[in-house]
Amino acid sequence: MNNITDVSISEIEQEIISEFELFEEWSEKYEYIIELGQKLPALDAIHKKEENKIKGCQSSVWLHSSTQNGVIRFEADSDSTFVKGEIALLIRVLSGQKAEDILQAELGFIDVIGLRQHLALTRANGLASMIKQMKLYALAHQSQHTS
Amino acid sequence: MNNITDVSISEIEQEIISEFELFEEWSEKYEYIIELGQKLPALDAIHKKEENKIKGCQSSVWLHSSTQNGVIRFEADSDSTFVKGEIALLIRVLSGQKAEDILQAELGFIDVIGLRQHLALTRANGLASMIKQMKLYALAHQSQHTS
Amino acid sequence: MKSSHASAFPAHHTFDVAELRKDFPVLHQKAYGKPLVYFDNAATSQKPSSVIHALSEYYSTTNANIHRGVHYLSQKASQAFDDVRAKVQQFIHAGSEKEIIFVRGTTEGINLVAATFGRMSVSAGDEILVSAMEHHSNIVPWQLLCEEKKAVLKVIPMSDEGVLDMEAYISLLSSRTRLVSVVHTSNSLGTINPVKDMIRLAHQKGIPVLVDAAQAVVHEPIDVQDLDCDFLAFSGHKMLGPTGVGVLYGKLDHLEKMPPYQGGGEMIHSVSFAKTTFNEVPYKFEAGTPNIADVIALGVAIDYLQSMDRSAALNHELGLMEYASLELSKINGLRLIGTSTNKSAVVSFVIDGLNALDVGMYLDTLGIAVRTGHHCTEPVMQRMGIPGTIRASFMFYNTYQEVEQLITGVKKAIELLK
Amino acid sequence: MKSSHASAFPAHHTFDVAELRKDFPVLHQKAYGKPLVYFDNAATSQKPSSVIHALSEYYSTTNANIHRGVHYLSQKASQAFDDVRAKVQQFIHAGSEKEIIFVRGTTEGINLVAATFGRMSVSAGDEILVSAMEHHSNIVPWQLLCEEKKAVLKVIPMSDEGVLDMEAYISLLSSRTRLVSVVHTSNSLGTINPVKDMIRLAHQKGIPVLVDAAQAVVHEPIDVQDLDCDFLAFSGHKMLGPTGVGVLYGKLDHLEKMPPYQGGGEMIHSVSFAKTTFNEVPYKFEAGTPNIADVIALGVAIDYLQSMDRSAALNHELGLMEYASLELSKINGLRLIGTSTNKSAVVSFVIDGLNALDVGMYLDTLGIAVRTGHHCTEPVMQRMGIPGTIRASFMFYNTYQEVEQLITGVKKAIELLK
Ligand SMILES: Cc1ncc(COP(=O)(O)O)c(C=O)c1O
Ligand SMILES: Cc1ncc(COP(=O)(O)O)c(C=O)c1O
Repeated sequence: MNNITDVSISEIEQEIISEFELFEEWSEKYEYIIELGQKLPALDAIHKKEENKIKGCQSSVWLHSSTQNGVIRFEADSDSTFVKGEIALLIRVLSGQKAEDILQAELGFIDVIGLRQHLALTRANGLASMIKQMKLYALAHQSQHTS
Repeated sequence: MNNITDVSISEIEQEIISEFELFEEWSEKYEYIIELGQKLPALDAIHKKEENKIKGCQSSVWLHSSTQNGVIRFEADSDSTFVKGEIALLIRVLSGQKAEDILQAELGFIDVIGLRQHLALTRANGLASMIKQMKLYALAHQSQHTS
Repeated sequence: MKSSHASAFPAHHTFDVAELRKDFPVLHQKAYGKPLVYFDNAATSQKPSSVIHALSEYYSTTNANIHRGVHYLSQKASQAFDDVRAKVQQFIHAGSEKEIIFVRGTTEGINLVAATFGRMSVSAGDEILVSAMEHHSNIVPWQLLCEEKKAVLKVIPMSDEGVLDMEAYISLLSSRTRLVSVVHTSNSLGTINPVKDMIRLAHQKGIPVLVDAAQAVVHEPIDVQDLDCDFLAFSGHKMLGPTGVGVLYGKLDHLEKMPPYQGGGEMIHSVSFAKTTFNEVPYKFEAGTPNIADVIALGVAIDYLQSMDRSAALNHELGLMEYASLELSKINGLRLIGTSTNKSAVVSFVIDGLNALDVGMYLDTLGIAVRTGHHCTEPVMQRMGIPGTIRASFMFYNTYQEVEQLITGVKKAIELLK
Repeated sequence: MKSSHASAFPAHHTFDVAELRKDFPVLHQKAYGKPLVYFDNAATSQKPSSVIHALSEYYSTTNANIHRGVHYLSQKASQAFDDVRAKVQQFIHAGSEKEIIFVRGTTEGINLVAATFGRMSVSAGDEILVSAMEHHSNIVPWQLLCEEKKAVLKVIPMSDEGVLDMEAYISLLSSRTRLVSVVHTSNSLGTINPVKDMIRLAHQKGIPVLVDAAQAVVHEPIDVQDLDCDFLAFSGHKMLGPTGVGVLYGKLDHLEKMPPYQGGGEMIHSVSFAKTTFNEVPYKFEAGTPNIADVIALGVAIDYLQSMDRSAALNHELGLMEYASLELSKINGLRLIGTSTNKSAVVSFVIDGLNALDVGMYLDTLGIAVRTGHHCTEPVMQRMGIPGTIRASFMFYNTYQEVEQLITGVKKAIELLK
C-alpha cells in the first residue's frame, strides 16, 4: 500500500467488483470484509490523534493522509473490524493516486458490490465521512499546488 | 308546551322512540326533525339576549328557563332549523318536569333514535351544551329550594 | 389558474375519470345506502389503493426503526424512508434534500417556523404579516409568537370578492416586518394568491416569506426555487397521502441558523449532561422516531400524482368548479363567496335565510359530503359578514354528474327548509 | 417485575407463542433467505394483522377529516377517533378522557410538557431532575428548557448494575426542584425503576413527576391513578401500534393551567385578529388535523393487547430474558450491562475486544436483528465506560429457539472476529 500505483482508480474498482462477484451471499461478503479488516496494518500510534479522528455514530475512524512524489497516500484505522475492511478497500482504490483522480472518483464499486445498502454509507459508521475527508485532503493538496 | 305535564320523562322518551321507529331512513328522521324545528314557537325577542346564548361550533342556541308551580319551563330558539327540531324534542321531554327529575334524566332516547351518531352531540351544534345548561338550571333551582 | 385558464390547457379528452375512480376505494362506498358523492376534498383527499397498500406492505414486510439499526429490516426501512426525502425534494424542486423536513402536517410546519425562526428573529415592536384569508393554522402560531415577543400581527386586507389588496400589501411591508406568512390557495374562498409576486416584493425589502401550500400541492405543480419562498408547508393527507405526515420546506441558509425545535432522539449529534450537540439539517428538526410508515406512503402518493396527466386533472377540476359556480349562481337567494378570477376548485356559498349546517345535513342525507361552517377561517367569515358557508371542494376524481346531484340537492334543500 | 417474579405468576402452559406469531406477518419474513429473528423490539414492535388491517379498512371505507364535518364519513371517522380516546383512558386507568392527548410519540409528549408546563413553572435557578439512565428524548427537552430559563438539570446517579440511587434521589429533591422526569423502564439497561415510590417521595415535597413509559406500556399494565404520576408519555409504535402516534397523559389540573403548545385548527374555540380563545382540554393541545388513521389503529393495538393473557405474556418475556442472560453470561469475555434484579425483557452486553457494530452486523448476516450502539442513551454508556452495547430486546412473540440462535450466533461472532 505504500507503493505508488500505476493502475487507475477505475481499474482497481473493476478488480474489486470481480472479486465480490464470487460471493453469492451477504454473509460471505461480510466475512471477506472482516478478513480485509483484520489484515489492514495498524495505524502508527502517533497518527491516532484527535485531529485525524472521524466520528461515526457507532465507530471511529482515524485517517492519516500524506503526499509522496505527487501522489497521495492514505493510512487509516478503526475500532470496528468491518469498518477497517471497508477502509482497506478504499485505500486500495484511492491511496497512491493523484489528487485530481481522487477528486473525480465516483467510487461506483461501493454500490455495485452491494455495500451501500449494507449501511456502508449510513450514519452507523464513518465511511461516508471518510470518503469526504479523503477528497478534502486531495482538494487541499491540489489548490496548494496550483496556487 | 306551556302546560305542566303529568307524564314522566321516561314515558315521553318512550313516545318519541315509538315515533321514530316509523322511520327507516336517516333522511326521514332528518325531515321530521326539520318539521319539528319549523313548528317550534319563536322565542320572545327579549329572551334572545347574550346571557341566554349557547354557542355551538356551527349554530347558536338561546335558552330561556323559568320556574312555575314547582316545575321548570324551558323555551329555546336557534339559527338552525335542525337544531330547533332537536330543541323541540328536548323541550317536550324536559320542560314542565321537576328539577330532580331533570337532573336524573339520562336521555337515552337520543341514542336510541339514532341522533347521537348524527352529530347531535358533536361539536357541530350546541345540543350537548344545551342539555348541560338545562341540568345546571335545574341544579341551581334545586339548591335554592333545599338551602 | 385563471378562470379563463381552462382553455389555456388543451382539452384532454383522454382524461378518463371513470378509470381513475377505480383507484380510490372510498369513492365506491355508500352513505345511508346512497352512492357517496365526496365533495370535502379540501378537508382531506381520498387515497388511491397504491397508498393504502404501501402501508400494509410496509408493516407486513419491512417495519423497523430507522437510521441507527444495523439489521436487514432497519436498513430496508431506512432506505425507503430516505428515498422519500429525495422524492419530495424533486416534487417541489427544492435545491437540496436537506431542505425537506418531515412534520405532522401544515400546522406543525408553521408552528415549527414560528417557534424557531420566529423566536430568533422577532423582537418587541416587530411585525409579522399575514393575510385576511388565512387558515387558523397560519394565524394562531403568529398570535402566540407576537404575544410572547410583544410583536404585532398585521393583516393584508381583501376585497369583497376575496382578492388580496396588493397596494395595501406593499404599504404594509415595513422595516419592522420580520416575516410574511401567506396562504397560496385559500381553503374557504378558493382564491389563488399571487405568491410569486408577493415574495418578490417582500424580498425587495429583505423580508422572508412562508407559503402555506396546504391546498395547492395536490392541484398544481409547485416549484420552490421558482417561487423563491423561504419556507413552504403542506400536509400529506390533502394530497392523496396519509394523515399524520406533512412537509416543511426551508431554505438551507435559514435552517442552518435556526435553533432546534423539539429535543430527543435523531436530532442530536451527541448527548451528555455536560454538553449536547445537535445533528445537521434536516435531522436537527426531526426529534424522536419519525412517522416512518406514513412518510413512505407519502412517497407513493407523490408517485401517483406524478404518474397522472396533471394539467388535464387541473383542467377537469376547474371545469367542475366553473360549472358548479355557474349553476349555483342561477339559484335565487344563493350567493357565491369567493369570486376571484384566479381560483382553485372550491365553491363556497350561502343561501338567504338558510343555515349552512341545515343545508349540509340535508345534502348528507342524499349521500353528498360537503363541509359547512367557517372552515377554520373565522376571520374570512367576519370579513364577509356571514357565520359560515357551504363548501364543495373538488378533486380530479369527481364528475359532472356528481356536480349535478349537488345542484339538485341544493334546490331541494331550499324547498324543504324555506 | 422482579427477576424472581417469573414464579409470581402461575405458569401459563396455555400461552401459545406459535399461535400468536401467526398474527404478526413480519415474523414470517426472511432476511437474506434466512428466517428473521426479530430482537429489536425495544426500538419498535411488530404489528398484528388486525392493526395493519385497521389502516387499510379506514382508508378504504371511512377516511374523512373529523369533528367539524356534518357528513356521513366525517361522523364515522370522528366517532372512531373519539372512541380511541376513551379506550386509552381505560387502558391506562386515567380519571378522565380529557387527560389523554394524542401526540406523535413519547418524544413529542415530553417536549409538549417541557414547552408548556416547563416554561410556565421554571425560572432561573430552578431545577429539573432526571435520572442517569434517561433516553435522549427525556434529556434534551430539559436541557433546552434549562438553557432558555437558566435553570439547572440535575441527575439521579445509578450504580454499576444500573440501579438508581434512591438516597441520592431523596437528597436531590430540593425546594428548587420543579419537576422530576424519569424513565419507567430503561431501554438500554432494562431496569424497571420504582416510579411509584419516586412519585410519592416527590409529592411529599410538592414536586410533580413525569414518567417516560415508552418501554413499559407494552409489557405491563399501567395505572396512572395508582402511580399518581402527573404526566406519562408513550409511543404507539412500541406497543404494537403504528408509527406517528403516541399519548401524553396529564392530570386535568395541570392541563387546564397549561398554555397551548402548537397553534392552529382544532385547538381553538374562536379566532379573530382581535382575540383568539382556546378550546378546552385536551383539544387545546391538539393543533391541526390529527393523525386520524394511526390513532384508530392504536385503538386496535390496545384491543389486541387486552385480548391477550398479559401476565402470561410478561412471564414468557421475562423467561426469555432470564434464559438469554444466563446463557450469555457463561460466554468468556462477555459482560452483561444492566443487571438490576427488577428488569424488563432486555439484554444488553459487551464483549471484550469486540466492536458492538461488528457483532451486530454478523448476527444480521444470520437473520438475527439486534441493535448496537448507545441506544439513544449516551450518558448510560459514559457512566458504564463503554462506547455502546449489543442489545436484544424481547416481545411475547419471541421463542426460546430464537434465543438459542442468538447464543450460537454470538459464539460464532466471537470466533470470527477475535
Ligand atoms: C425509554 C424511551 N424513551 C423515549 C423514547 C422515544 O420514543 P419515540 O422515538 O417513539 O418518540 C424511547 C424510544 O426509543 C425510549 O425507549
Ligand atoms: C389553507 C390551509 N392551511 C393549513 C391547513 C392545516 O392543515 P393540517 O390540519 O393538515 O395541519 C389547512 C387544512 O385544513 C388549510 O386548508
